[in-house]
Amino acid sequence: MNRKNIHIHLSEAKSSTGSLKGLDIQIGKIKGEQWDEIEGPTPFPDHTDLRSWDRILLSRYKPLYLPFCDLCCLCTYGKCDLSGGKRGACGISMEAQQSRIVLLAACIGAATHISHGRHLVNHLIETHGRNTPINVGGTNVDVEAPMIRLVCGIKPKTLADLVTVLDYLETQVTELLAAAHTGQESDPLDFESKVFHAGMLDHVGLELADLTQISVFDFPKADPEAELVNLGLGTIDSEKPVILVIGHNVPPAIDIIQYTKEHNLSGTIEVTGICCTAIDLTRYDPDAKIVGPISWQLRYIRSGVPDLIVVDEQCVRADLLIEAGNIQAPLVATSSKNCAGLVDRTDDNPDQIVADLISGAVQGVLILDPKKVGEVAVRAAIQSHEIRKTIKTSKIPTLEELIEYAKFCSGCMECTRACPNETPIPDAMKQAATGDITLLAEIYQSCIGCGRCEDVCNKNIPVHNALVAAARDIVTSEKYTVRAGRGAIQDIEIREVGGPIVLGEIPGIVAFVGCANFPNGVSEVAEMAREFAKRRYISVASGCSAMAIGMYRNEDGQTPYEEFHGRFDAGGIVNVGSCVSNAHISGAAIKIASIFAKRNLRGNYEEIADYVYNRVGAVGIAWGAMSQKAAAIAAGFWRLGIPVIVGPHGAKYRRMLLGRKDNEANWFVYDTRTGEKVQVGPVPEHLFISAETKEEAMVLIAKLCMRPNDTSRGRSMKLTHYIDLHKRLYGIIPDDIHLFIRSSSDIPIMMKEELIPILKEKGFKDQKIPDPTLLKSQIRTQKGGN
Amino acid sequence: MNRKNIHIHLSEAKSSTGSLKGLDIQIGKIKGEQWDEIEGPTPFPDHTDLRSWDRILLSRYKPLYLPFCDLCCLCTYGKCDLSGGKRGACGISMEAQQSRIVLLAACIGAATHISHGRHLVNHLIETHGRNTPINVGGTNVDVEAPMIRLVCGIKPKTLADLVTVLDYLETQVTELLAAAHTGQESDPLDFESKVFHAGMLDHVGLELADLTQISVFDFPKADPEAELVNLGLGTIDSEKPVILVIGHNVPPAIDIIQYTKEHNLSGTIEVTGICCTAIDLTRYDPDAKIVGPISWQLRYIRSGVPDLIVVDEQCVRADLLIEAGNIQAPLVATSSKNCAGLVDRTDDNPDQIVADLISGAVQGVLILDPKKVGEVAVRAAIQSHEIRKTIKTSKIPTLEELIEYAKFCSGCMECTRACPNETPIPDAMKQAATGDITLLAEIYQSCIGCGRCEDVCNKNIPVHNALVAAARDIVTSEKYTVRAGRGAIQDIEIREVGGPIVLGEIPGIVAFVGCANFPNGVSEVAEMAREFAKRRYISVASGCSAMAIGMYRNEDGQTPYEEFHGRFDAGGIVNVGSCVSNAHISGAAIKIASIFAKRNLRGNYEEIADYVYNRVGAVGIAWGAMSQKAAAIAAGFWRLGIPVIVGPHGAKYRRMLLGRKDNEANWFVYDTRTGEKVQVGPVPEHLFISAETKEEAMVLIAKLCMRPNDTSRGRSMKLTHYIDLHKRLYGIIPDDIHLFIRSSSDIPIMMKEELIPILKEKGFKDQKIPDPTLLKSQIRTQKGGN
Amino acid sequence: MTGQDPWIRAEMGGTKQASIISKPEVLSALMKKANHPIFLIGSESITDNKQSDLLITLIKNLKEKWNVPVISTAHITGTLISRGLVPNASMGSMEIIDRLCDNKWQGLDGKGQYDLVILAGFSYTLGSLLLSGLKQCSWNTKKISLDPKYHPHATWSYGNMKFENWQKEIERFFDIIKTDKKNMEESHV
Amino acid sequence: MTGQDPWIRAEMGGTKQASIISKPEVLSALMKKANHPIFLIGSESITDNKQSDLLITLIKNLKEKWNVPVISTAHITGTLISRGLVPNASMGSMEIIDRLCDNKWQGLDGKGQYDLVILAGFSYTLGSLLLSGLKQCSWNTKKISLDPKYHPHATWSYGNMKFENWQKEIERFFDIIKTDKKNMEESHV
Repeated sequence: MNRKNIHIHLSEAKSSTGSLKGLDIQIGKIKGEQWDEIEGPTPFPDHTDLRSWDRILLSRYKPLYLPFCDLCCLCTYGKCDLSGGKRGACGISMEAQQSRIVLLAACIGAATHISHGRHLVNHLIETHGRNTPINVGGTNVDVEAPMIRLVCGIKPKTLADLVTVLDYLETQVTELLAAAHTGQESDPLDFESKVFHAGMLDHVGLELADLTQISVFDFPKADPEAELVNLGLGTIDSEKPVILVIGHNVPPAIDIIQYTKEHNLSGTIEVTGICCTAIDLTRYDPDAKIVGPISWQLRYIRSGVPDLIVVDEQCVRADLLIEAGNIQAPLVATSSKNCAGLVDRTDDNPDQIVADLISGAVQGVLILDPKKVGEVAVRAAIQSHEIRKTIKTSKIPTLEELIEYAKFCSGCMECTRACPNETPIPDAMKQAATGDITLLAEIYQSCIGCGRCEDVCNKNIPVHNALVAAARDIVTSEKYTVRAGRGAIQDIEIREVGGPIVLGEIPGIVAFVGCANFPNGVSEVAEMAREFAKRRYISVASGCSAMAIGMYRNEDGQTPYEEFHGRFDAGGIVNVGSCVSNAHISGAAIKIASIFAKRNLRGNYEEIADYVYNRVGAVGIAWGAMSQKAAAIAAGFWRLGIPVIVGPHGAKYRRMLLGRKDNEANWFVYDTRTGEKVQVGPVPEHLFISAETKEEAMVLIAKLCMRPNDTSRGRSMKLTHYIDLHKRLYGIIPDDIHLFIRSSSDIPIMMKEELIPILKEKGFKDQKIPDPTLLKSQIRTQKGGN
Repeated sequence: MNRKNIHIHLSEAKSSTGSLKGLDIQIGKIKGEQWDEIEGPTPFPDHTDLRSWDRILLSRYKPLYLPFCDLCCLCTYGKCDLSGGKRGACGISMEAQQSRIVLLAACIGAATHISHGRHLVNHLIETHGRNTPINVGGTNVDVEAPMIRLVCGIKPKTLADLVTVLDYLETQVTELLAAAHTGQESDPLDFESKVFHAGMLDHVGLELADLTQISVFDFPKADPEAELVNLGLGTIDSEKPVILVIGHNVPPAIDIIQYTKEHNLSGTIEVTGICCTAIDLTRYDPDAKIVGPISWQLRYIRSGVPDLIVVDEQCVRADLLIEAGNIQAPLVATSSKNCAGLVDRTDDNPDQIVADLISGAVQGVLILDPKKVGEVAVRAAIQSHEIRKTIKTSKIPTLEELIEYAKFCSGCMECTRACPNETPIPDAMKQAATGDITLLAEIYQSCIGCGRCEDVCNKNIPVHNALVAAARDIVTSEKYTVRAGRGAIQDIEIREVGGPIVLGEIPGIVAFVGCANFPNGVSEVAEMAREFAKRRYISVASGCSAMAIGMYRNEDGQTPYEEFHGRFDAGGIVNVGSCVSNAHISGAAIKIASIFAKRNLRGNYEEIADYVYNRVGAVGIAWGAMSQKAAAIAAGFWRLGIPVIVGPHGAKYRRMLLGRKDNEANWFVYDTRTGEKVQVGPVPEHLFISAETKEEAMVLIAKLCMRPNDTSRGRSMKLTHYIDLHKRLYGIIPDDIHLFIRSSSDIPIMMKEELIPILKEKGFKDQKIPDPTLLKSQIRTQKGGN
Repeated sequence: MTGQDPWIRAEMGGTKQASIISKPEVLSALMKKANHPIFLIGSESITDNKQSDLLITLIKNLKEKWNVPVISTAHITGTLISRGLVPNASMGSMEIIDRLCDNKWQGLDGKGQYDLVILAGFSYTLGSLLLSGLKQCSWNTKKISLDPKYHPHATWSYGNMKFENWQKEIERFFDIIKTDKKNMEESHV
Repeated sequence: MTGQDPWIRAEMGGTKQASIISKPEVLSALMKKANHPIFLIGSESITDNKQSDLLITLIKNLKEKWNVPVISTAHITGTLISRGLVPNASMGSMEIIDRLCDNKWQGLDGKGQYDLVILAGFSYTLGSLLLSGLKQCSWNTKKISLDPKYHPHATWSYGNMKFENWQKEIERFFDIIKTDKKNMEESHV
């Protein structure tokens, strides 16, 4: 536990109290007396401090491993074949190896966000000062940092306070990563427990990063009415110089806007973005334009529209320098994590850098100073635009060229075999060769833009470009809106929905998170979000999923953000922001415990997670998640007892956490009032599961929103949605409803006739509804005992 | 750069100077005025601060990638086939992917050591106080922390000062790990530069950890005459209760010794150890016994000798709980990194824990308090010994049983195909079935104890046990000595050898490091170390390699530690200690620059690395390295310009750093006196290379010790060894000597007749010897320029 | 050996790879040897592609002939019923694999764990992972993939085949089923 | 397909695996097609095992017949010379692979990069890595492994064979070399 900065003894500093206070903040100490909440048992926890909680969850939700291959290749003892019960040279089993890989992924993911947070905090302390106050919602948000309060047991007031949090996070990530070293840990569940810890740290890191940027850049502050911003390739005016920003770290992009403002260039330049930098930029300037999610990189660049590309970190293609070169657009790399082999020009004169980029002396530069990036990018983009106007830079073939290309296709199937979605490209090419591009255009809709098809084509057909060419009409009509990321949820919103949620009367919170590796394009996420908003669940979204939801128009021409309200309330579609804004979703769950139920947050993880698990009907959907960051984010939800559903490709995370509804004995809680063990049924049934289709996912969402604490009224509402969706999407009534009906009052009134015969057949018996907990320590009659 | 704790403004703390001083130490600040050395350009560097130095090295030593497989399987976009120039779905190339995996390994390795350091510092601050002084050699060592001074630019005085260093290391490791996330970095050399950074951080972590334990536990303090301690299975008295400690974190083992001392049990209990915990324990108590290196785990446990096993972290088999169970020895896990699925009994009464272990109610426990481990281990071992005396616990078959087993062998070759060393087990079994166990016993000598043979045997023959049985006589005669780890090198030693080393008159420093995954058992390392000690190089050793060297007796019955002195001087064999003691080896190189050449260390990495690279003829040999830690340690040497040779299995690290002696233009330096570019030949030729045989390694060692700064006298001595070894081991004279002879005075006198004709044929011409540097900033005539 | 390469090329197998179902007699022999088989049918079995009809007929045949219970994964039960195939249960693909990994599971019929698992109708990627998971947790259970794409993680799999060839194979299998007599000698696999 | 499994079982190949040298004519055809071949011989060629003699004879034959330059890796040059084989150069295994990966390297003879690389006498593990490295950096160079253990990363490799069978194959190759006439029609590989 990293509390070194807090152990200052008054006797060692014989000075006035006034000056001591100042010093306290300076070194990261948060004074207890500013906060009257009692400190819980686990401020700044090591993973062993919460291991018993993890084991409670893991005894119910057991790992199912789906190895990516039979081998371990992590050390030079190997490679080792672990199949069929064999152990590696270090003694490791297949199960432990799989969970070790999950730990590695979760550590990388957490490190990515934490390092991003460290970068933001250091940079903004430098530019704005250590005492810059944290402000995420003014008077509307009193619980400003629920994750940090919960995990660290401190209440951060300024940027400087966040440094203590970062120190803790980095210590912990380093320790977890160390556990992935060859040898050592042998127990799969202990690896899983470490995964949960990484996930929890990740959410602290997410919160820290978003608090920082909201506070300093004055992003929407918990604003349900944040502006609608433009989204889609069709919204870009390519007559102007166009800058493309890609990645997850917004300061350089903000300094681009700043430079245009300071030099009266606002409105004369299109600043367009892909991925989270785009989202965060529109939180700063609603005139910036979001091109689309991560998978839009190749198609947009190859369109030739961007005159200059600024790339920062995280989800950015590793071949951007090549792609930028192909359309003669200079590239500016801005992150130490992604130096791209470029010469570091941070200390050079901007005039010289711009000249070198424009003359083609260099194809790209590395600039680690965001302010200088702002100047160089704008000036070079203006000049680049002038030059590029006169040359053809688009790589997208014309219809005639496309047909010629298609004629080359030999139908060898290599493209399909390389395509993550196994799209029938050869069939489409065959058709295209006859002049009919319908099927190719259809494939564009499920293309995730990876470009692997091109690498394997024996005939050197630019397959990806061909798809984009075929879908030209679709592409140019991509004009949508998305509500700018609002940030946190207001305390008052929590106060209003807390009751309906924990009683089950708002049937659930459904969080659409993660990226764009969907089996069927972005449309499925929009469809799901709308379905649940219409059913008066609270739909929440972030990152590329928030964009995906926006890429839809209803029969009235409205995007979902126009169709539904943005309040954290029944029937809303709430865009919290970028990936780091995911912390507001877990934060909202925590705030229900804190604000609505008045539980202490401070260093009190276990109790709060138990509360959320038993009472808050929230589910995460990472329909197209592909990265290590997504693994860490999911793990942070798991430890809070919030189930996560992934798409079919999510099975490649190699490990599910599944409950077994057929083992009735698993599904009990203690009644806090009596200590009695009460059977409550499989609610929620799973903690992490991959759904094969969106239909399966939708039914799972409805099902996994049930919680032991649901009132009969709440449960009957949740059951109505579950049964209704199951009937509609599966075509039959579910066979497990008897597990969720605790008494006849749980039965949805409109379904009574249909359900009662089934329940009778299944041998249904009345059960009482307890005040549920999994923690013996929460039983009131023996409070304090164990 | 993580310097947050240093920025305290006096104005903000209006108190007396006295109390301010106290506060300074409290928060990790190191007061500049205590140290009059000028601060160099890169205290607490980010990796981009040293990227240009890395690129200088990497432009000369280019990566050769040897992929372990064609695929990338790190995210759910994949798996992706990267062979034949194909790129992954994220755009990554095969080269970048390989270097990314190397980065991941180096991060895991560095994290392991840093986390170990954090654990030690936290624990010992708790038990001994924040102000515990750092003392690694009393008055003999003034430069107490060369790595920390060099990298961080601070001079640590107490344990508390090390906390600032840890914060920095963890921040940096987290950032590097983040760069391994899917997407982002595209340039292989930028990944490699990050690998170098991870290596540098690793050495800081190593130094910090060893400084801490030397200071607090009063280990030998830079003592060339540290005691000789017992090594080998044959040295153990199994009539006494035997405790086995395994791992890398010594506090629990020390508390075992402490407990026996406090309870008058000294001498009645055998405390035996494997791996670095064993080494560090003998630094504390020379009566403890080292069983052997990492690969001795299975054979020793299965012998049935240990009555109780205490396991901490790092290189410990992941199946110890099973192995311990098989011999009915209780197991105590002591590290959060390795919880082994055991119940955490840290807060329980020792009586109850001992009772549970002895009754068999539990097979093992997790105890995170070293002191409690000490008590439980000793008490349980005594009782366990009593019980185990009466039962057969050895798993090693008798000769008769062995022959029976051997008869089952069908010669299917699966064991050979699973063996990392491809040993001819079926041939040996065939022979053994006839009663002749010679070949089996021979295989024991090259067995690395992984046990994979047993998993694949179709006939369920306990193959590993059979090898040990066949080698029973060898095993029981394993009685050797090793000098206890001495820790740092004294300043005076450096002062004395500095000149001879940088002039080349001591022909080199050869460091044998890393673990026991050798192709031909431990004997090869001993052979190499003796060869170079006899040739009056300085042989240095650490960890399992230090043990391996001890496992040899010369014709006079002496072990190498008895045969050779332990001073850091020509002809010595110097055991610095455990893995973390490796920092004393890099530290010694740095101290030559500091103490002998009086260069400033403080935050002055680039200049010092340039000094070491051009002047200090040091080479690392990690003959059996297998882990991520070894990768990090090697990387730390690379950044200092110290080449590392690995054994043939080391090629599985997937990436070499090779120079090309045939490209003459590559091999220049600047003469600091004139700025002139001078050709100096390929010295050293490679930075990282796998040798196929020990003979190749020995010739490489001699060759890679050459440096541009060698005087003619020094160079001729180095050449003598190189040519002599080449002739003896290769059977021919090397074909590249002309590249190393700069003038006729470089020619070894005794070889003149032989060499001059060759040189004439090759067209040799005189070159001058510069005052070498690779840094333009070091050129005196334009000092300060670039 | 193109037919025996993993369909998605990066899907490497392991040290043990599926044997090829070289002729319908193999399939028939495998079915006869099984004591307790089960069939998992995935969501692609109802997509519009030309394999669907044949697959559904195949499953019906197996069900009728050997009384193989069928579990439909995902959301397809209703559609299957409407096409004349009534699955014995509907369960998520992860849920059923999880149960097949539990040696205490008593099966749909209470008769204990299954010894033969047949899969068809899954996307190749998901199918691979399901087979890999099964292989890992239940090494000795026989796993058959019936899709015309080679699945190295199965015990037996069709090679990569064109639809037409696969169709012929399956139709020949129907013939065998029809002409099969109870007293016919068991062919050996 | 035991003969075509990687010898060390965990040594998975990739999406492209070595073709098997099914008969000595294949080898002979490969040699004839090569414009600029080179032979790398590893340290195991001089160990005591029974393959050594045959391997050295084989290399001598290749050297004599097609003037294939030979590079000995590790420390074995002296021993080879004493056994009548004078290598054209001695170089570390890493050093030679590094040069073979450099398309600017002019070769030992100054005639440019090689188009066929033959390996033998390496431990299986090291051989695999050398072949993998070569495959990666020089996809189009032909790589032949002559050891009797299947190497998936090569372009052509012997399958896993017993010594006796391998010996027969190699001896048949000697016969072909001897009887081979300059005007003999080239066999096609």
